[in-house]
Amino acid sequence: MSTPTQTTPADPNAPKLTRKDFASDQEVRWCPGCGDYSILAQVQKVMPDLGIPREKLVFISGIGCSSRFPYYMNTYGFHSIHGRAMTLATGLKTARPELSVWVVTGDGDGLSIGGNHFLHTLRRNVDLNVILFNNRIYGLTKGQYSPTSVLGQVTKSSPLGTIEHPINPVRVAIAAEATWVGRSVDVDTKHLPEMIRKMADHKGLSFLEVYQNCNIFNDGAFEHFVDKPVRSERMLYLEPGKPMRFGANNEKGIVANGLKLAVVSVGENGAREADLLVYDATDPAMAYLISQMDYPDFPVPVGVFLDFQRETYEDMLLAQVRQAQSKPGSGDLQKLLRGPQTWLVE
Amino acid sequence: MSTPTQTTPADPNAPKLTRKDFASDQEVRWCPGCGDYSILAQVQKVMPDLGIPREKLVFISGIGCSSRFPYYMNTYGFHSIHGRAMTLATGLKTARPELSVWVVTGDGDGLSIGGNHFLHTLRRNVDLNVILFNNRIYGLTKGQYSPTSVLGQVTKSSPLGTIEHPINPVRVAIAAEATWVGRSVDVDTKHLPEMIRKMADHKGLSFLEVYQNCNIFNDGAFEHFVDKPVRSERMLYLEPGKPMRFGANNEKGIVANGLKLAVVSVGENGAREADLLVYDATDPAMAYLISQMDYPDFPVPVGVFLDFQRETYEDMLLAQVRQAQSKPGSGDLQKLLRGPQTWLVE
Amino acid sequence: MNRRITEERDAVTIRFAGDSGDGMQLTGSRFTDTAALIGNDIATFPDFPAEIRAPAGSLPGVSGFQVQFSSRDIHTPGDRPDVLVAMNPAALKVNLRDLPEGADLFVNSDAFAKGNLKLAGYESNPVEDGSLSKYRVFSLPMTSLTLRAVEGLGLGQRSAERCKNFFALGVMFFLYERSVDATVQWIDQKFAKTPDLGEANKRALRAGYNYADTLEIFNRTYRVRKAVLPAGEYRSVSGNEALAMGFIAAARQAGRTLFYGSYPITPASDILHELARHRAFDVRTFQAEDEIAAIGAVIGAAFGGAIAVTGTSGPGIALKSEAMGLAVMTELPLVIVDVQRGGPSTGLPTKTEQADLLQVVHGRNGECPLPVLAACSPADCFHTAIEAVQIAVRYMTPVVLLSDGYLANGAEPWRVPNVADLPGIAVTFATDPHEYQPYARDPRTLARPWALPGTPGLEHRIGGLEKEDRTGNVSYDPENHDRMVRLRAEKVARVAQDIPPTEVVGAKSGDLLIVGWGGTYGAITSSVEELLVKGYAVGQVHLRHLNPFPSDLGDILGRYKRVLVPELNLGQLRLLLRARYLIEAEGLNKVAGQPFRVDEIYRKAASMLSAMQPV
Amino acid sequence: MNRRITEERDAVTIRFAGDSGDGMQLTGSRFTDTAALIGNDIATFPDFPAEIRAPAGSLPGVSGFQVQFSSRDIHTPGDRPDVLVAMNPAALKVNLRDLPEGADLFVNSDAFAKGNLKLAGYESNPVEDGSLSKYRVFSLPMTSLTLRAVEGLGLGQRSAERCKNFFALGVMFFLYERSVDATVQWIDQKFAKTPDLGEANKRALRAGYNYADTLEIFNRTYRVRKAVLPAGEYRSVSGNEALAMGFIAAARQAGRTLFYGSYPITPASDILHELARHRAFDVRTFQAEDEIAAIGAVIGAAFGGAIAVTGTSGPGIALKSEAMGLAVMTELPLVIVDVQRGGPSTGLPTKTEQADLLQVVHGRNGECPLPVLAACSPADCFHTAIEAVQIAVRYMTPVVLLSDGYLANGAEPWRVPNVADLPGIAVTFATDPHEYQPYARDPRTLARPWALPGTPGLEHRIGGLEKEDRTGNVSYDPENHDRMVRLRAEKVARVAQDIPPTEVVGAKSGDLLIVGWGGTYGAITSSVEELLVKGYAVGQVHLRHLNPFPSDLGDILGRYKRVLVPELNLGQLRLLLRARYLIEAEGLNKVAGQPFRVDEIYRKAASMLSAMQPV
Ligand SMILES: Cc1ncc(C[n+]2csc(CCOP(=O)(O)OP(=O)(O)O)c2C)c(N)n1
Ligand SMILES: Cc1ncc(C[n+]2csc(CCOP(=O)(O)OP(=O)(O)O)c2C)c(N)n1
Ligand code: SF4
Ligand code: SF4
Ligand SMILES: [Mg+2]
Ligand SMILES: [Mg+2]
Repeated sequence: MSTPTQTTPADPNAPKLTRKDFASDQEVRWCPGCGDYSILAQVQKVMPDLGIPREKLVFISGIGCSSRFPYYMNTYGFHSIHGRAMTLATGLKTARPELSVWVVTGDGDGLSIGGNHFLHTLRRNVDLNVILFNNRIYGLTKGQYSPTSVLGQVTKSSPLGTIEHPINPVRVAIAAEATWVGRSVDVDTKHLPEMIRKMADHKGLSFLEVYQNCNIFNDGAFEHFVDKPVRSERMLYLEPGKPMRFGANNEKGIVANGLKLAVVSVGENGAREADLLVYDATDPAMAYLISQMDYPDFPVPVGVFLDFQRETYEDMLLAQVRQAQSKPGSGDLQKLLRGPQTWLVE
Repeated sequence: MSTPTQTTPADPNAPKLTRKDFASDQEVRWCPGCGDYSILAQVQKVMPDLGIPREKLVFISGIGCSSRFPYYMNTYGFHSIHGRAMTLATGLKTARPELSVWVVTGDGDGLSIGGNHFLHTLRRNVDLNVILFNNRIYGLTKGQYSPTSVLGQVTKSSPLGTIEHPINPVRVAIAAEATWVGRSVDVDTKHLPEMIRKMADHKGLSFLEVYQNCNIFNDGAFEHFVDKPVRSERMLYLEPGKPMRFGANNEKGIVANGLKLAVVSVGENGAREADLLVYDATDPAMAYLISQMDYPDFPVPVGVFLDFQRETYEDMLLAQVRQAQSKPGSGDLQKLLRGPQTWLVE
Repeated sequence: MNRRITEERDAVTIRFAGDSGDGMQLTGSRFTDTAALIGNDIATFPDFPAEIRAPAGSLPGVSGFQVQFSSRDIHTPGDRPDVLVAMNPAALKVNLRDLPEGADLFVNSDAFAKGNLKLAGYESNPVEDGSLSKYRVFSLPMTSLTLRAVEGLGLGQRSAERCKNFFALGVMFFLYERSVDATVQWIDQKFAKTPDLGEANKRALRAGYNYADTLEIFNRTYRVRKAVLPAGEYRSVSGNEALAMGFIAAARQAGRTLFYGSYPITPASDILHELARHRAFDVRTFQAEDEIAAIGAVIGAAFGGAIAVTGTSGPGIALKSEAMGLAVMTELPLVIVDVQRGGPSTGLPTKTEQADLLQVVHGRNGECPLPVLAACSPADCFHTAIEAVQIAVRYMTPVVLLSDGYLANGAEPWRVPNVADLPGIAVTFATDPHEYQPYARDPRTLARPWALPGTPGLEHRIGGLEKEDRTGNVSYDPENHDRMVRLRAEKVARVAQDIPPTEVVGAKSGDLLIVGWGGTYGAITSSVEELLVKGYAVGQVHLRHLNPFPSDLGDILGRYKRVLVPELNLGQLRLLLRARYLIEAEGLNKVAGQPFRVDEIYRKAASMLSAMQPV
Repeated sequence: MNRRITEERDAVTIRFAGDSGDGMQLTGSRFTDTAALIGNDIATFPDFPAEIRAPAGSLPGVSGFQVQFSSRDIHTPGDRPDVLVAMNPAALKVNLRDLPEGADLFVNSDAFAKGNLKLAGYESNPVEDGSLSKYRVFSLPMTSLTLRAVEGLGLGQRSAERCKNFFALGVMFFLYERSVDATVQWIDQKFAKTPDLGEANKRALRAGYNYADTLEIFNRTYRVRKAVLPAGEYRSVSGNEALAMGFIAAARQAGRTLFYGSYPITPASDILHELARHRAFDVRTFQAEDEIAAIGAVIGAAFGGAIAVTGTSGPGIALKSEAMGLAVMTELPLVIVDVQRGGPSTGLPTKTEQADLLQVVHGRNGECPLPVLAACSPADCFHTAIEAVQIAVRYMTPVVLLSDGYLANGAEPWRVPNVADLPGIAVTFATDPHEYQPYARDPRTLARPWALPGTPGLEHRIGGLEKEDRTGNVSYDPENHDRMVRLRAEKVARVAQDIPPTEVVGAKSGDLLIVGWGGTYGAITSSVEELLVKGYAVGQVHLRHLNPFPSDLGDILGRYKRVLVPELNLGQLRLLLRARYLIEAEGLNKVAGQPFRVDEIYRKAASMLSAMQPV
């Protein structure tokens, strides 16, 4: 929909950009084998298709390995301070709604020190695209546990295992009233770009959690369901409006009995295609329910958890501005300075 | 259950305290008619029944009208800084698990500036009792909107109406993996004390949202469903394991078709008692679904949203301490100072 | 009533005091506006409790409003009231200590009943037990007279009693020969939606006026003629109003959008409230979830090319300090307003103080310099706001603007500036991809170019890690770090280039120089005026620029035998002056949450001076 | 090989440099421990990039470890290496500038292939193009020799190559006449779970040793005899280890639980890691969601009677500053550790600096004083931690302890203290309801009583609003506020009572006094030793107490013609000294993220001195 705050499309006659055009001249400084490389590659691959001129793109991050991301994108970028990327993005988008503003953050940056800004930026529905690299560890500070580390995980700061119950980023995003919530995996080079495209198309804040492998401090955190051979059996790709199916030959599915979920094999003991739960991405309660699915009892759900419309923060703000400016005689500075009452001294 | 971190019970022979014993010598400085008075009265009423010696009770708050609460309780108290009450409470409870630690906060203190600590303290399940006074306004600073103010609300800082979608404290608490979540109303002098008793009994963090009227800056925010005449028709008291009923004569109820809820009148067009949704306070997905009920489509749910067990932060920490101390030769300071390797200089 | 004498006064100070619920702030403002309208010079000092409404009749619940109005140029709301209006015993108890002998004391006798007396800690009724013999006491049954006046309007008891402040106002209007008309008009507007309340207030107002007129006990009225002020159109303005207008004007002069990000906090919140009302000027206010989010958003908006401002008070500055460091490192233009209040910690939220100076100068990790300005009067806040924006965009730096609770809420007459005369604010943005380097520098200001997202070919990345000179790429090179640290310091030091010569009031050299900053301007100026009249060789310098200092300050300090630095802190400017100029600056320090009284400064200075050269 | 000469050296400095992935930190530590074990004095300086592993072969990826070992008492890791081991071209490029003429240079020739040379920005191979003629170059094919040595163990190429750092270590061991035994043992422990990797490393180590032995090019080996240190049992300790142990010891001495709340941040994180390993000492570590939560929890724990400590670095201090104000207002005992790093903002996270001094002294809203201590060497961190806790509980105040990245990661030999000799820490708690007042004060220290929740009859409330003297009730009374502000200041000033007389090294009066603080101790001390040898009248004072200053400091400063203050900032202690004592203190300031070299201080001082009295 074309709204005043719609990001301006590129001049159609301009030569289409390639993924190379989005690589900056800075050498990438992640550890060899880090999942961040793959995410960077996917983002650079998708950018040319968005049809947004490069100068209109801004990547804003906090602090962390993941937050080095903007340095490697040949767009405008801001590597801010730990946990605060969302706040800079909100200010920039509110001041310059025509820009396409992206936030890159980590499980520590976005959910530990940045948790409060995460909560409030999502509920305001500022039209930002937020990608959270979840490696369930603090990488840059060399391996302490994060709010998404699994209970009992042994790390530098938890030599006897963590005693903290983790939070689920998707669940928190749902409760924060987000209008678009998704999840993908660093190495899924087919699904990840698809998600990035979808979030870019969404008007309003879109939040994408990406499971990312930190091969130095938390290697293999996701391999038990992400690895190619088991992936189709242990991951389920959510598709709005479609029945929930998975499995090597898509033969399995999810059924719901009230609020109780179960895995069935279509065709086996009476389970019919029609019985499968059809995913409704406009219902937060459904999203919340599905977010509870986890391996080994269930396949790990990825894809689009939520996707619906709500007016954005900056649109409502600009509407107030236009409304006020439409009043005759509005915006008269001299009148403002004179105030409600003046008197003359001869 | 008696665990090492159970708060010590009072000496049975000690004379039972009365509500007066819990009133401090400081004169209460809230506006006449403020809902805070009623909450204070209920807390002071319940305290004697808890059987916890007064010196073992600590009330910790942030900043706000609501956060003046500790000054009026004749127990130990800490009126900290804005948004940080949860953090002080965590430190105190972890250092002194035998104390009964209460947090009193507001919608601004606890959910705006304090949102991040709220999220993490709940997920850690520190055994605290948290009461949030939700008046949907910043009282102490004279009437700006808060994260729970309704969209469009006109306040000092939103003369044209707010443009921020509010958050639902109960929903955020659920997503924060809280083990006990409840809601009540300042003027409900029957239900509120019941809730306070229940949260005190819960081992693990208990979070209670209390709708509170600020008669100066947001008067009547809840009257449309709280007022005596309409209350029974517009509020629903959740009771774990019981069918969801409400209405003047308890004649109405809630049924669920999949994830779709509906109000029915038992007996009318075929709706049977047995069809009513039985509330399960151990299922976060159910709690999340019910948290979406709101007036006018539905009655406003109050009562116990969640109530289940998970080991507390301080218990797990102390378990590690005991475990480490049980090792023979552990805790030898000289050994620690000598470290892995030493050499002698004659 | 021709029997009644009219007495000429050149300045009078009245303090209205009562319960938080008695509407004293409103009463005081109405009296102030009327005085202003007839051309008096005025200065006001509202003083209210941190609680919204402490319990009726209690000492903590007392709210006061002091106004000085005069026929000459004044700078303060007056040291001690000539007239105290006390609506209840608590108000009397709290304010009596400031009342000089022989002052006029008006009390609402209806309120001096047992309950209230006890609440205020009075054993017996002071109005009757003779303990007030030092004053001219006028005990009026304001409540009952008000109730009688509004009879028949069918108001409830409570709302009816609420009108008694207008009764008191009416009495004062009569005694000081002011007409009630302006207030009547004001009531008509204000209560348009509730006409019967308006009517009640008008009746109470007139009742008070007529009561004073007909009453025998008043054998005289007082006349305070209009002041001789520079010709022009005037309004009354508070510091927070002036700041808000200053930023709107600055954005207009710069031709940019104004972005104001803030989290409410006393006494800065009113800036947010005021700005939120002006969407018509494309003012984009953002009420953040906390102070950190507020400045974060402001940094983002500055990156985007807005005139970006955040406002708070001391505790909020503490929270913003990490992000202020980011703004220094990324060299983006923004203004951080600190409306100082009593500290440390939560301190005394509604009281005034000057104890954040060292925090804003030194309170960040690493070598992290930024310019610091301080406004010296409510009206001056307007010009300081504009200058802060000018410096920020010219030098590409965050700038701190210091105000305080006294300036924020106090009001004074302000000659309305002509928009055509406002200074222009030149903002230039980089556009040429060929010569663009994110950290290249302007030879004069050392400012780096401002390159806005959306500009083709200028795509670049900035952040909080140390930057390589010119390119702005991340650099851990030791020499580069040392160079950049000194470049950032030098850039801020160069702001002194644009500071006009320091104005010295009084003796240009001699025995004593009084150096002040911020909201103490009025009290210092008044005391210096008196000292000069007495013939002392005293000079006055009031600093608007606290970092960097004006380049001529060192010379000026050297021209006096002694230097006195009065501050509402334990000597923060004094510390900076001593460190910089190695001079034996002495302090007059008060940290009581209250402004200086003129006589406090006068006495201290006089004692230093007479020690040197008895006049 | 009797042909080979043995040369005596009294001190040697070796720098190991390579990729972040080359294990240089480990190689350096192994060499250090071995040197320590045979009784050398040692000092180390690890210097690594902010990235975990920058791309192999790149300049930003270079990681270095410098160690000085000697037969005499030394204080620094050495200005310039006598020996540089460069595992690849990037390491050579980055470190060559520090290498003095004639130094020994060992390069891994296998790594000097096209790709790596290009990554390091070399046109041609420096090892072959003669550009290294100023040095004694030993070009060894370390990789291939290592591969050959570990052949047959069935290791993958990558893991096999990984062993080359042990090869380099072996070579150094031979040349400096150290046995490989200690390292062999260490490998056996370390690789117990992966014996074949252990075996490979041992083979590489021995291969390097034997290669050096049999190789003709080395015509001499070097002997550095054991140092004459005070007798006792020694270990090597880093600053962060020493801090962790100091706090555990302090809690033990106080008989209380140690609560450590922190949010990870370089270079402070290791304190958390170390403490988390010691649950056996009832150490309760809390990894908070952010720095504010960390100090909040610590304040809560202090209220509960724990020995409460929080640790962070500069940006974290900025975030904690509001809560530090709460601790000052509530007068609770806690310690705030600031392990300083390069700033401003994110700055240079892994580099050292001293630029947080003014932040910790002044960086809070309102008048908000607290004691500030600084450790001066890795081992000194232990004693400073204990003293910080002593002051905190004795004066009931938050205390800041300053360390820095150089102290935190650097190591030195430490004579292990006897637990029986540790100072006792007396903590007393209020228990008597009759005489208890929350803000009553100890006549000597002005400390208020510490009353723990759980104590019957002492129920009381504290908070961030101004307190009434003695009762601690909320008070907005002006006089009370002024009194409390001065009481809090006086209490902190009185800490000086317990500061021992300042130790002056060298001339007790004369031409020049060098005043330092913190991690510059070693470099200043070494330079002063040289200056004294040269016969200059120079004195040295190294301040551990930065607020308040020792009471005898003013006198001492007065006894010298000039005062020099070397700091790794733009003159922060200098500013405080000038403001307090009005002396013309001069600065030697370097803000490069690197420690001082001895010769930098020596030259500056010598130039000042010879200007005065040519020796
Ligand atoms: C104010 C502040 N506190 C702490 C740090 C240290 N720090 C830098 S990154 C980081 C955590 C990063 O974790 P995450 O966001 O998950 O990023 P990752 O490195 O795992 O990609 C921390 C604690 C900091 N830079 N600033
Ligand atoms: C750091 C800081 N920021 C802002 C404030 C100002 N402040 C005090 S209370 C408050 C909001 C209180 O709202 P709420 O928590 O809902 O309490 P209520 O008064 O409504 O009970 C604010 C913004 C402060 N005291 N400290
Ligand atoms: S530490 Fe982990 S997250 Fe960071 S760059 Fe290396 S592999 Fe990636
Ligand atoms: S302002 Fe509102 S919340 Fe605060 S005390 Fe008054 S009525 Fe209660
Ligand atoms: Mg991470
Ligand atoms: Mg509220």
